Amino acid sequence: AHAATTDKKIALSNNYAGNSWRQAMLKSFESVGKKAVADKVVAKVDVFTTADRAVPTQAAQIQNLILQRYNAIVLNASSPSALNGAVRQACSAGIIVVSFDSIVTEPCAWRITVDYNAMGRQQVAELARLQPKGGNLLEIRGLAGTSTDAKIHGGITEGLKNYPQFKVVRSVTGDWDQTTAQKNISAVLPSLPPIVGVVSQGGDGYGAAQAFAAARKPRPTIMLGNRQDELAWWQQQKQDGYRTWSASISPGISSFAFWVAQQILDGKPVPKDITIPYLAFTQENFEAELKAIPKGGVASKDYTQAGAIAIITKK
Amino acid sequence: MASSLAPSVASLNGVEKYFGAVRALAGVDLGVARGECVGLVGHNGAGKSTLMNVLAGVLAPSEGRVMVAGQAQATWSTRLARALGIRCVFQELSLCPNLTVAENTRVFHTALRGFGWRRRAANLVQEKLDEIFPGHGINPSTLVQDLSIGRRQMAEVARAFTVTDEPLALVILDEPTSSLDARTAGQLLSYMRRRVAEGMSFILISHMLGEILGNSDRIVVMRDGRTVADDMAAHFNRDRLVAEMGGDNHAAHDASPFGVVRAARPVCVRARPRGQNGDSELVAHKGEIIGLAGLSGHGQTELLRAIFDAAPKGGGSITLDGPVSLVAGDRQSDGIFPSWSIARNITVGSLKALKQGALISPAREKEMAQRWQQRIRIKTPDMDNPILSLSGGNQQKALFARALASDAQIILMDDPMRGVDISTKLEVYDIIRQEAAKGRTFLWYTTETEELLYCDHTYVFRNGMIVAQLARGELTEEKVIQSSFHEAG
Amino acid sequence: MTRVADMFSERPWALSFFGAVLVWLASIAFTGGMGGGDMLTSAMALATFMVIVGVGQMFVITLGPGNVDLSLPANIGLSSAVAMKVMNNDDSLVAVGLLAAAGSGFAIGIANYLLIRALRIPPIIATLSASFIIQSIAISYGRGLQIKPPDGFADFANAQLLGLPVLALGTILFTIAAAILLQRTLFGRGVLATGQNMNAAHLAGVPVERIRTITYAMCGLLGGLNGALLAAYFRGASNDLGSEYLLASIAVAVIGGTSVAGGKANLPGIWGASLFLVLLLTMLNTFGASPGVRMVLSGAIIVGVITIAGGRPSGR
Amino acid sequence: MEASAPRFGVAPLARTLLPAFSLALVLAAIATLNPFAISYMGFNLMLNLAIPIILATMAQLFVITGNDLDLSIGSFIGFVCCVAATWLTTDPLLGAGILLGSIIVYALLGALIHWRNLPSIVVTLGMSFVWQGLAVLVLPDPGGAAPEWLMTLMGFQPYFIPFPILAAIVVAAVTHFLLMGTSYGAILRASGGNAAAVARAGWSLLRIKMALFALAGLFGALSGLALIGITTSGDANIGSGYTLLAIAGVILGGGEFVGGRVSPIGAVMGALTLSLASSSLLTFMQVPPDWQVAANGAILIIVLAARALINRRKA
Ligand SMILES: Nc1ncnc2c1ncn2[C@@H]1O[C@H](COP(=O)(O)OP(=O)(O)OP(=O)(O)O)[C@@H](O)[C@H]1O
Ligand SMILES: Nc1ncnc2c1ncn2[C@@H]1O[C@H](COP(=O)(O)OP(=O)(O)OP(=O)(O)O)[C@@H](O)[C@H]1O
Ligand SMILES: [Mg+2]
Ligand SMILES: [Mg+2]
Repeated sequence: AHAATTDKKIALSNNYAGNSWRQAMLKSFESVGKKAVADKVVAKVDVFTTADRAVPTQAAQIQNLILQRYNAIVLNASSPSALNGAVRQACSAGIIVVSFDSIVTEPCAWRITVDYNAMGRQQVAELARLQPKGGNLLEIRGLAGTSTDAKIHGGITEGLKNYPQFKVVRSVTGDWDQTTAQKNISAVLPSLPPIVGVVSQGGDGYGAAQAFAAARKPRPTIMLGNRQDELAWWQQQKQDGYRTWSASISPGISSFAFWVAQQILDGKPVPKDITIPYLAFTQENFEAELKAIPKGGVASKDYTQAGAIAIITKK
Repeated sequence: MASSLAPSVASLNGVEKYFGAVRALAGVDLGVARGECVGLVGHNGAGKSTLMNVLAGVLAPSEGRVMVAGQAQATWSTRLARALGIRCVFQELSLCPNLTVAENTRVFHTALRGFGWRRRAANLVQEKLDEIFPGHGINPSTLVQDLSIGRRQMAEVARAFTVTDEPLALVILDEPTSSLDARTAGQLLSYMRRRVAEGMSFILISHMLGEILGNSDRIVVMRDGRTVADDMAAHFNRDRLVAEMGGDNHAAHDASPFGVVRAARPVCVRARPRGQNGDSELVAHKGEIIGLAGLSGHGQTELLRAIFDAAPKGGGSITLDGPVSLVAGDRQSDGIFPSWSIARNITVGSLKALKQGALISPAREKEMAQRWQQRIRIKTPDMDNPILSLSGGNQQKALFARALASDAQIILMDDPMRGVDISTKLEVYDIIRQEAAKGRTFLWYTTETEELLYCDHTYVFRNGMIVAQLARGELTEEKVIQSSFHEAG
Repeated sequence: MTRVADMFSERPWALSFFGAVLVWLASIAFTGGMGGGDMLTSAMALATFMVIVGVGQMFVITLGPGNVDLSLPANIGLSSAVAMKVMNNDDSLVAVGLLAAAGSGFAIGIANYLLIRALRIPPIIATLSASFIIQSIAISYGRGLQIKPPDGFADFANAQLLGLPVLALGTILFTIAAAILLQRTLFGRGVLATGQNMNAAHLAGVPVERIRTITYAMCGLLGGLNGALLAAYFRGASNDLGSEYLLASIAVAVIGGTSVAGGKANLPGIWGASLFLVLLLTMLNTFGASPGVRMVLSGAIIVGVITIAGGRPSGR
Repeated sequence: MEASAPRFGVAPLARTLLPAFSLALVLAAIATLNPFAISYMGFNLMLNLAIPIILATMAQLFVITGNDLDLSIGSFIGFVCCVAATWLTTDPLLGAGILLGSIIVYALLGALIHWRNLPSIVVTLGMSFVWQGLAVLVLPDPGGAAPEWLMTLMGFQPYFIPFPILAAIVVAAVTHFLLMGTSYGAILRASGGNAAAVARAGWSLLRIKMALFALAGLFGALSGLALIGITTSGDANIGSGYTLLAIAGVILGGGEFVGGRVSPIGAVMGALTLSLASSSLLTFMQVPPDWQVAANGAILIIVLAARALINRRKA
């Protein structure tokens, strides 16, 4: 089965490497890719990251990857739509494009993502379980103008329709970044009524907790992501009975995308849209996971070829 | 040529001008007749440039009015002035350094547009340059920033005489010769006389009284924002001019020798120009005043800069001992700090000496500024005023004060008397002599041959090399000119 | 209105304080007076970090047209990781960690200067290129991990005295020292002279290149320290910790009255401008405006404030 | 006859040749690494995203000519993209009207800066938020589609000479003619060299500043249109990287921040150099992922340092 891809070259096009999630994502792709080369599954696996986060830079990168004659480009996109031109050029040059995490809307590309909408709905449901009486909520949004932010926010909004006891009194931008979240929450906290819960998009929960502590406001139920600092904070708070829930997309999705590309090159039928489960932890199981995450890192899960094929064919 | 007979080209009536609390002009009347050259003199800060700026429409007068061809002008602007034939070569350079000479000519003429404008502009200015400064060596397609200061001045003067669709009746020349050497200055002045003979009018401002006496029909003297004398040129001589300007009438050329044997003092500067053939070198003994002569741009400035950069220990072909300071000639680009006060512009050269503990003492700074204001007579109500509020000559005095106030033992002067009035010059000469007597050494590049008479020893430069050296007794203008031109094209 | 304008042209820094008060009043008007004091406290804390880098950037900008340090964000990111790694969650190592952060910032400043001087690269491109290299170093050094500060250090960074952040009080003293450095020392005068006219400064005996070296090194050092303090305040180092300070450091300097043409600097203005920018964010967050509206309003307010009271009519 | 003449003889030549040298250096490096890239198709792929950069650089060039700096050009380009991806497609007349209006806004900004004697850097900093905000309001979620004619234009494949190179030559020729060829261009440059002298000669500095900013707006709009024509779909964050690139392009092309010293042809080559160096060269060099960002910086430094060496030898 490997014969069809042993001479193939696969590239990862990425636009940012500066946080723990992206680092884990790159590491997952690289380690799986390296092993695949060693096993002679594919000929070459390369990773490319642009120097700035600008969209045109990544578009240019894709065009240059076309010139480098890769057979497949695995893509974590800086924009869902603005890379479409470059992606189309790649497709028409006969290159397989597989986008994941931040996906592209161009139909010729494959799209791998988690069900963010469900993640948002589930978050609200969990919060309702922990705070049955309801009350005021603060929402932390992700990077403005991205599809991920729009989907999670949509899920949260839908979820809230089922629980009228909650009211979002303010929403701030957190950019999935603890510093930004802390800064913006600090700015609005003085003017807010008491808050019972924080709905978020992950990565920003620790910053939210710090902002509440700094403003000397009571600690609300903060929905967390799967960063080590978030889970470690949870563990600390747990001692006085604090309960919450955490969810996020696993950085290992890059290794899944790699296998998808390999399968397509191998001539296997692969659906254009694939949804993989998001990674969630509960009061019961988060501590086991916490031990496995490096300090300052993020929870992750690499995919094997077999594991990936199982998910692909299940659809 | 009497002004009462010829019709007046332009006149100013009762013009007053205030800058904040400073009254720069205190009610001035001035008229210029057709075919007349009016010489305008006055001490630094007397108000000459301000008056000309009013006449050219750059500054609006606080009081009074401008009349052109007998008509009072209700609104007055540069554009209107130009349309009525009045042009001005300003004291501070008005060319755009990033443009070529030809393009600068275009800036001067709104009418120079359309196909082929560049060629027409180049021809216009080239023609005038050839006419005024034969042998000028300026290519109209050179960027102004690549020209020496003297050539920039030549280009600007020539530009002022180019004509397209506007008449040319009166040209104001505000210290046009201050950056020119004697030869080119002579070319300009004789051109001016030719045009006067054709019926054009001029106002000529200069601190070189010889130029004024020799080339004007009528002379107006200003002092402290007023005209104090207005008479036929023939009725003036040097002493009367100086007296009217309010200077103490020093006996000029009192260049008494020290009577010191040169070799008796230690050598403190030894410098060889970079391109020097043979073994000539510039040698200065402690306490000497050394002149650097020759046509402008022949390596004098370069040698002074090289000496400055080699300080304090020397290096390369230069040996020297002791700290060095420099008085720049091109004050706009090498001298002043435009957003600082006069005081700060002076003290920047001696900040170490003004420290009290780790910090600069404002009291000492003020004291130093005031001491030099008095010593060198800087005309300002307050040394904390911005340096740009000073007249051109007074800015130059501040640069002198900066160098002299420092602890430098060797003072380099790069044609430093540009725009300094006669009585101040005489004072500065005195100060230089006093300081030399105290043991300071001066290296003085000058384009005014008269000033060489103050020097103990003079080196003449040509093509970046020393071609002659003259001791005080041997120096004559002829010898200097002869060596400057010898074998040169 | 002209009276107001006059006041500002004499004291350019007053303008930014005026703006800060204006947006603060607008926010408490919106909340009906609720939380006004807390707002100021948290604004002071956030403004502190802008002031620290703003001062460094101000000195650099004052060196004259084209001088700017674009490597501050990367510098902050790297230095925060250096500080946190050296401190290793141990309160006894805080001083060493601060020193290490300052050292890394200082080295970055010197590297910037070497690119500018030895290779003759324009500062804007030199510091931009340097920032790319620093980012890579930070990535391979910190691996994007969020490294936590020692508790004592973090608590110190968040401590308050009489409702005022301790860091802000320290930074006020620091700005006073910087003002003295600018106006009353050879170095400061050298910076101002160089910025107005490099040629003239050289000929007036100012050691131009030494001044530029020190200035870039100092800006780098302040960036490094800021990285350590930010990591303590936000309880975690990260590569992106400094990303907002690229524009912010330039903005607080120029809004505060520092001239991009060089040779004119203003220290009180940096505080005013920092408070103005932070309170502006507070106000827009308080209004609960959408991101788009928030950006349009903040931009329009910056332009509006500088137009009303900023310049002076040109003309003769 | 004067001794100073030869000292300056070489400088003007060096000034014009240096940008060309940098460009040649980068092209030579690319040709060595990937000979396949030096082809019709290669230039198309490597350089089509350089077109908007070139146009943005020209916009910045006009502003720098008048001793100002435009920190908003990147977000303005983003705004134009968003307008082009929405109204210009759905309602061309309205879209064109908005673009025209925004160019007028640019001219008015120039007037404001002149009238109140404001530091352009602060005004444009403020405007960068305004344009960015408007872009988000116009296109809250990435998407939209570029007008058909724009995509056709940017995909144009002329005979023999690759379109991006043709476009670069045309832009260079047009701006060179505007600034260096026309008689009013001389006045525009003069205003950067010595504004007082220009005013004394009877020119309106207000009109000059308005003209410079209007030209900046015009070229900024063209840059946005070119960009959206290539990416085919919009994103509010698309232009953010262009502000610094444009400044760097002008400087790399031999321009200076003050004094009205700019070179349109040099700046076009500067922009080409920058976009090739920071994308194609980088991709072809196959640097380990951690050091790719650093490699981008190092390339810039090497290109500029080589320039400086030549400069020193000649001077
Ligand atoms: N922009 C200004 N602001 C304040 N004061 C000024 C300004 N321009 C000129 N002055 C003052 O007006 C007075 C007259 O200056 P002006 O330049 O006319 O003198 P001047 O006769 O041309 O002197 P010089 O021979 O030195 O050129 C001076 O006292 C000067 O300080
Ligand atoms: N001859 C000169 N003419 C004009 N500018 C010069 C000249 N020589 C040097 N400069 C300028 O001044 C700068 C050198 O300044 P300077 O020699 O004062 O440095 P410095 O700080 O004294 O050096 P160091 O610290 O090594 O003593 C150069 O960047 C250059 O731009
Ligand atoms: Mg004068
Ligand atoms: Mg030195």
